[in-house]
Amino acid sequence: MSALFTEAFLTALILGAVTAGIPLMLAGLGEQISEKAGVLNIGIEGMMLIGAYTGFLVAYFTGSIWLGFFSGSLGGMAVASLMALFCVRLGLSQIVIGIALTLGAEGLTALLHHFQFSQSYPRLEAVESLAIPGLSALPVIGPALFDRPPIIYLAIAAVAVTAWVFRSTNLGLALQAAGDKPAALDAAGVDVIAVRTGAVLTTGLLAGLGGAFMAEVGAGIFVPFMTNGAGFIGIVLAMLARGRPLWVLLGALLFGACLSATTALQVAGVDIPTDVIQMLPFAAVLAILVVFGRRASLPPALGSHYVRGAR
Amino acid sequence: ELKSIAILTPEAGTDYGWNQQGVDAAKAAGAAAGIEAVVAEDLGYGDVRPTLRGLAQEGAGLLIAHASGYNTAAPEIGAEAKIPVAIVDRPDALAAGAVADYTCSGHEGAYLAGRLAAKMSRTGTVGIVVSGEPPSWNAQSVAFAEGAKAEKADITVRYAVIGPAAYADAAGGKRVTEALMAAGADIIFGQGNGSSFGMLQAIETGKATDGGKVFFIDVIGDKTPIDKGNLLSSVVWNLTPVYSAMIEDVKADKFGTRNYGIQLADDSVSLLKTKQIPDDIWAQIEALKKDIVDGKIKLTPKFDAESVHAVVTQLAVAAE
Amino acid sequence: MTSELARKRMTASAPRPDLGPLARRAALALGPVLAALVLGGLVLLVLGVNPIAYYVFVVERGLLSPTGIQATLTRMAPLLLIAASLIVAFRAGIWNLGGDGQFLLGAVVVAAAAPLLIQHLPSWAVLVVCMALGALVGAVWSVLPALLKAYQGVNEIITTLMMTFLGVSFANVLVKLAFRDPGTTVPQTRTLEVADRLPRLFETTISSGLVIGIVAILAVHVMMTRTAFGLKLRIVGANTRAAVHAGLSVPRLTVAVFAISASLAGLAGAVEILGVQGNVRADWNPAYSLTVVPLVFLARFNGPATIAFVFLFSVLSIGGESAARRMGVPNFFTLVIVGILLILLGLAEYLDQRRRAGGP
Amino acid sequence: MTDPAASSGIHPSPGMPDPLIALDHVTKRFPGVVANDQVSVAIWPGEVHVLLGENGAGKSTLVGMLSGIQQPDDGGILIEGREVSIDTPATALSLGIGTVFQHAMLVPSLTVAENMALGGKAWTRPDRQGIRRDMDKVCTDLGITIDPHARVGSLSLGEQQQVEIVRAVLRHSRVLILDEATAMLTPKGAQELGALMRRLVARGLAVIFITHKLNEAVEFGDRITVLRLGRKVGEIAPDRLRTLGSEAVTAEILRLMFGSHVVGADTGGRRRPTPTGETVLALSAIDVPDESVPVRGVDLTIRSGEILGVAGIDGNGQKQLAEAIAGQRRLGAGTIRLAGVAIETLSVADRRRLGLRYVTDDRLNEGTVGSFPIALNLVLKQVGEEPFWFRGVQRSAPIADHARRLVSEFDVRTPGVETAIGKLSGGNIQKALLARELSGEARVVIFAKPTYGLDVQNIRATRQRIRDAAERGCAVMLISTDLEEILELSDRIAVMDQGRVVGVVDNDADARSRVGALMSGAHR
Ligand SMILES: Nc1ncnc2c1ncn2[C@@H]1O[C@H](COP(=O)(O)OP(=O)(O)OP(=O)(O)O)[C@@H](O)[C@H]1O
Ligand SMILES: Nc1ncnc2c1ncn2[C@@H]1O[C@H](COP(=O)(O)OP(=O)(O)OP(=O)(O)O)[C@@H](O)[C@H]1O
Ligand SMILES: [Mg+2]
Ligand SMILES: [Mg+2]
Repeated sequence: MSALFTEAFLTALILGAVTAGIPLMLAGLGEQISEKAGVLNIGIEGMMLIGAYTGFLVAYFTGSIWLGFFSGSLGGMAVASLMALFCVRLGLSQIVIGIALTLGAEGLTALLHHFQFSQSYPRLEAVESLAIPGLSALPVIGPALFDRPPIIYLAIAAVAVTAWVFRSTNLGLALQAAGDKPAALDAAGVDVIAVRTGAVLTTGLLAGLGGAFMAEVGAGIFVPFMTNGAGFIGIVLAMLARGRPLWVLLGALLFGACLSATTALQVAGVDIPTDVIQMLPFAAVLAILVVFGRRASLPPALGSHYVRGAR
Repeated sequence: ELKSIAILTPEAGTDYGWNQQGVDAAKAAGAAAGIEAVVAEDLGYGDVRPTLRGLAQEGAGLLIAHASGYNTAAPEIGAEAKIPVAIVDRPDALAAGAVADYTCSGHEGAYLAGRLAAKMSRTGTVGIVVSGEPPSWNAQSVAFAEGAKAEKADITVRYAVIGPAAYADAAGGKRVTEALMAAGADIIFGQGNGSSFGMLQAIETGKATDGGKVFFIDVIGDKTPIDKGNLLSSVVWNLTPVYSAMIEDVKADKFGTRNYGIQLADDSVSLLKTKQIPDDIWAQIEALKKDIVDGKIKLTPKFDAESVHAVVTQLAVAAE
Repeated sequence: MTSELARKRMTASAPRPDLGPLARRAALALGPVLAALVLGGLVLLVLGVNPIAYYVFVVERGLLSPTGIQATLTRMAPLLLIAASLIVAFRAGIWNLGGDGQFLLGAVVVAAAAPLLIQHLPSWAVLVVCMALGALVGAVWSVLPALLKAYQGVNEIITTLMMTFLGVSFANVLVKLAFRDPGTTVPQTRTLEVADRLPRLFETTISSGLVIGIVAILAVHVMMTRTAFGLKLRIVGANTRAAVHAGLSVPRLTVAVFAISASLAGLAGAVEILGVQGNVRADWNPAYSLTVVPLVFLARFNGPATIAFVFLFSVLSIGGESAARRMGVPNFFTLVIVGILLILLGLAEYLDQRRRAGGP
Repeated sequence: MTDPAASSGIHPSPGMPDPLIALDHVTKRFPGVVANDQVSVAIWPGEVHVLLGENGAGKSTLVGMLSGIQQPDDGGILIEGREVSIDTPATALSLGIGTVFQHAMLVPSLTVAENMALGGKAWTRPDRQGIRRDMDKVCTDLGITIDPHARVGSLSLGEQQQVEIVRAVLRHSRVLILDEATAMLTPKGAQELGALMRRLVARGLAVIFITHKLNEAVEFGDRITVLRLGRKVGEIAPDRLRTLGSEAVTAEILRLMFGSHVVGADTGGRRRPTPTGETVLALSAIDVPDESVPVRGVDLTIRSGEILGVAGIDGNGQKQLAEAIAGQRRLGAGTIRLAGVAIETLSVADRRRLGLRYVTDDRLNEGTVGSFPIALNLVLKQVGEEPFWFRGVQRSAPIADHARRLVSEFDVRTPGVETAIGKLSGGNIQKALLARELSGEARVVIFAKPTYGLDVQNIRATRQRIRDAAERGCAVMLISTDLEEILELSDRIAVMDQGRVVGVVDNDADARSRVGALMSGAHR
């Protein structure tokens, strides 16, 4: 065995992949819920950033990581509520508002950070992990996967819950109807606006949590623009997954794995230009699309505003 | 007559790094010369021509374009507005009365940092984490690795770049640093604006493979005010002498006849002494510094990424 | 009786008396701008900054001062070309979000080629060849999404976003490994001399890229609204099944849309290099596309209206930069203002639509 | 306006109980149109209340206000004498008003059972078993067979309508609104639906039934209200309906619907001598691949001047065949010759250029671009051609002139030629579609359900246009689920069943029974 690929190093790589993948997964999962209900949520990057900022802020001042996650989710939801108001209720363009929210959130968090933290750059303490008895004793994957901050287990549970809601509840049917044929949902006596509002708020919650995770667990610090396009990758993941939550999880982990592979190659001193290595995850996705490229099955009503009785 | 100078920086002057050193130095040099120093920060890496023209119009007598990304635009606008400009990373652009370069390479300091790291590493592995591969960082990465190997020939030097345009990727900084720590590094030489705070967090909350503390060696600025006990040292760049010299040259109508640089010799590059460094080791470092200043140790900066990849430890070597 | 009844029916709810169209448009544009300034002013007050002084600086620098307005107009050139690129695509119902990748690669290749060509060709020929080259490269970077969309139905939002992520890295690879200027340690391409770049307009610093941008956007506007080809694209965009039914070759039109849209984005990259930058550095990515997207939406894909929005945005970004510096506010504040402004412009349009629909 | 019935109030006589639902002088305006103008209608339990009126008369709008889709601008709605506000479809459902809308209101990507479950408690599991049981019961009651686990998107429009009826019944509605529910049904299906309505009202429900087929109105209705240009112009009460004979009622209705001038006499019945022109369209051994209904081995020829009817129950491959001839689908095998020229490899546009016309039955999703003005929709298949375009540049004047001419010629009711076509009523969109396809030089015209959703007068006009086309020498293929229509117009009749042509018969005296037998699968 080489001196490099020790158990500790492999563990760190897997751990890194998971830690990088979780925010992408939360964003993708959130986006998927919105899209299922017919709302193209381009503002997800902004929701993540606000979530990262509020999550960090609260975790830092209260010392409670959980309060941080809670307020990060609330922060994401606050941005999402603007999206719900402007796009779902009033029917303003989802693209305009989405991008506006992202730009505004970028500016606002950078501004606040500048006045609050740019002298001190506070950093959080290490996040406590929760060992799952038995599993955590496994070599390599034990410490990498089963001795992690409990929020990770919760995030993964969110995938299962979403899958369950989609597949086996009336709410799942309603979400799908809202994206496929909102008029039919309305005629069945379900308030389309309410369903979509709920979906968008849930997206905000998940994206905000993803941002908070990134700041609290991923980095232990907030810096401006730290989401760095994660929201957009979330959008891609959601669309690739075609409505299946589990695929979002797999896609996010694959993405994280690509990042870890990049690091591993570099640490191993493989002499490929760094920029070439960094094209890896994107090239992989494109290759998948070229090989398996089938008709994308986006909800027919995606992006369009629903007005009852309009022609 | 020279009434004011202006400095343009890509990011905020509060980063305990490149931007802050530039801004602080411009203010200090201006104050020393009794002239105003205008600061335009956070300009990003896009088109700074409007800002350059604006500052020229406002009467700046010297434009300091404090980013290698500005070194095409600044001479152009300087020529247009007939104002001297100072740029980085283009020594060949020297033009009398118009352009002078202050390519900063902290490679001498980084070499010392490498020696220091090798002396203090318990695990025999040190790591370099960068958020990108600009020339000045490459030069320091190479020098750090050379220094470490000069100190201990069999030391392992691990290297990783965080990601695409990752200057703000704090989470990536933490992730990659943790990977290097897991690969055995107990001293991390980190270069990377916003992301360096992620590296620092990883070091503060993690452990080396031997269970002990991991140390961080920073570059350019001095993070002592925000240290939690893991800051081992920093390759500090002091630009005040550089800017002061420029101001003098402008006043004396000699600007553009020479370039400027930073070096150990005049303390514009220095290695930060923290209380983590034992006195005896520090004394050895001081001696090495003298050797460099005296020319007994010869160092040439290498600015390209390939040189970095060539000096860091390859897997094949490690597997032996 | 019938006709009387019919007449009554058709006219009973005649729209309310309208303001003059000019007055309405002015109110529509100015109202949100003022409101955004007030909201932004509140933020400034919270930050302890005098909003009036801030805005005076913005207007003075972005609009009134000669060098300021020149900078504003120069900044518009690439934005207008990108806007033209987006208008073609969006009107045809194709969400080309890959503008940044197409722009960047067009820019990189042009930056590599121009300094070499200038040694063999007269300056005007270099400019022409390079603009064509930039357009071509942009188009090439859209081939994959175009074919996947046209013949496999793969959603273009995913593919174009991916191509942009990929393109940003690839542009770096090109700059650092293939096109690198050996004369400097900085990873950047060779530089096209100022004298060889696109001529400036009259005695100013305004790049003639502005003219190219305006011509492009007006041409696109006329093409989309007045020509048969434009109508075909709009039919595809509005209802693909109807397009098939009407005998249009949807795949071929889809490819054509990608080609036009992406080559305009590539051309934007070329114009930015030939007109302003002169070279490309590694890690350079102005990401113009993302900010232009909402602007063309607000303009409802209308060319002249887009010009107005792009102008407004340029004034804000040029003026904001300067005001931020002088008032000691971080430059990020401009982002906040732009965000608020976009929302309010959207809101104003909504209110106007409701008013015109005669709603409550 | 002088008809005494028109002013009949909500309380016909002081002693009687309140009606189940009453619309009291409701007015509904849309931009440029008053869709309902002071309309008062009372709906009584135990009655089938038929709403009649030409296309755009405001029938759908009126019931939309009962379903919670539209809000009245003026006037009120009373349920059992109490004023209510039906602000959402949910309110309507909770008040016991169930609606089968004119345009299907089912989610295509969900199964039948899932569509039925829509609206259940959010966090609970859709009770698929329970729904299935209830559905079975209602279906047996109604004599309908539906697979609860079929995806709605894979059902024909007719089947979808049945699903909606079952759903409305399942919900224990007190009032059932059927907006043109028979439009997609075969005559037999319509009869069954009629019987079903009778059974429902016998249970004490009220049914509001909108149709364009006067025979159905007379046969199934207890009370008839006629709308015209948004106003109620007459009501025929049950006793009067019974006492007048069906002839007299029809005459009365026509007078109310279209004013005093007499509607053009029906030219129907068997027509001209059998055409002997040469073969214009020849299909041989056509296969059309399709996931649900592949078409196999179709051989058909149509002569110049001939009308070939294609009969069959909805969803038996008629649409696939039509699309394949028009060039919108790839052929699996076979040849198509137009006047001797093989066209199976040509594009849609090239086939059109050779004189092939296809009037689609999907006017909303395929035939038109809803957001475009009528004028452009009328030249949708001629984009780039002169005189509307000159060297690729659009010329507004000829386009507008052309549109105005067709609008008046085909009697399209619209505020103007610049109105977005999607805003018109279904019947008027169809007229625009016909106008587009029948103008210019045609040699072969394929009509798919050409009179679907049209009112009596328009049906007549349309059928006359189909005849005229044949008269001018076109070869006409008429695909219809309305057997009466086929029998009225065709020279020969082909019957499709499960993707095959199972027989071609001459339209002679016993055509009806032979076609009927073929359609119901007697050949199998
Ligand atoms: N949502 C709407 N927006 C604008 N106009 C509308 C809307 N709904 C209906 N209209 C208009 O109101 C009038 C009445 O339409 P409605 O659909 O009620 O007619 P209808 O009697 O059901 O006709 P058809 O028999 O063709 O279905 C038409 O002129 C139509 O164009
Ligand atoms: N209200 C409506 N007015 C006009 N057309 C409609 C309406 N509702 C649906 N349609 C269209 O009428 C067409 C006929 O539907 P139907 O389900 O019967 O198709 P089909 O002829 O059986 O073919 P397939 O089997 O491919 O679905 C559909 O394409 C549908 O979109
Ligand atoms: Mg109707
Ligand atoms: Mg069917």
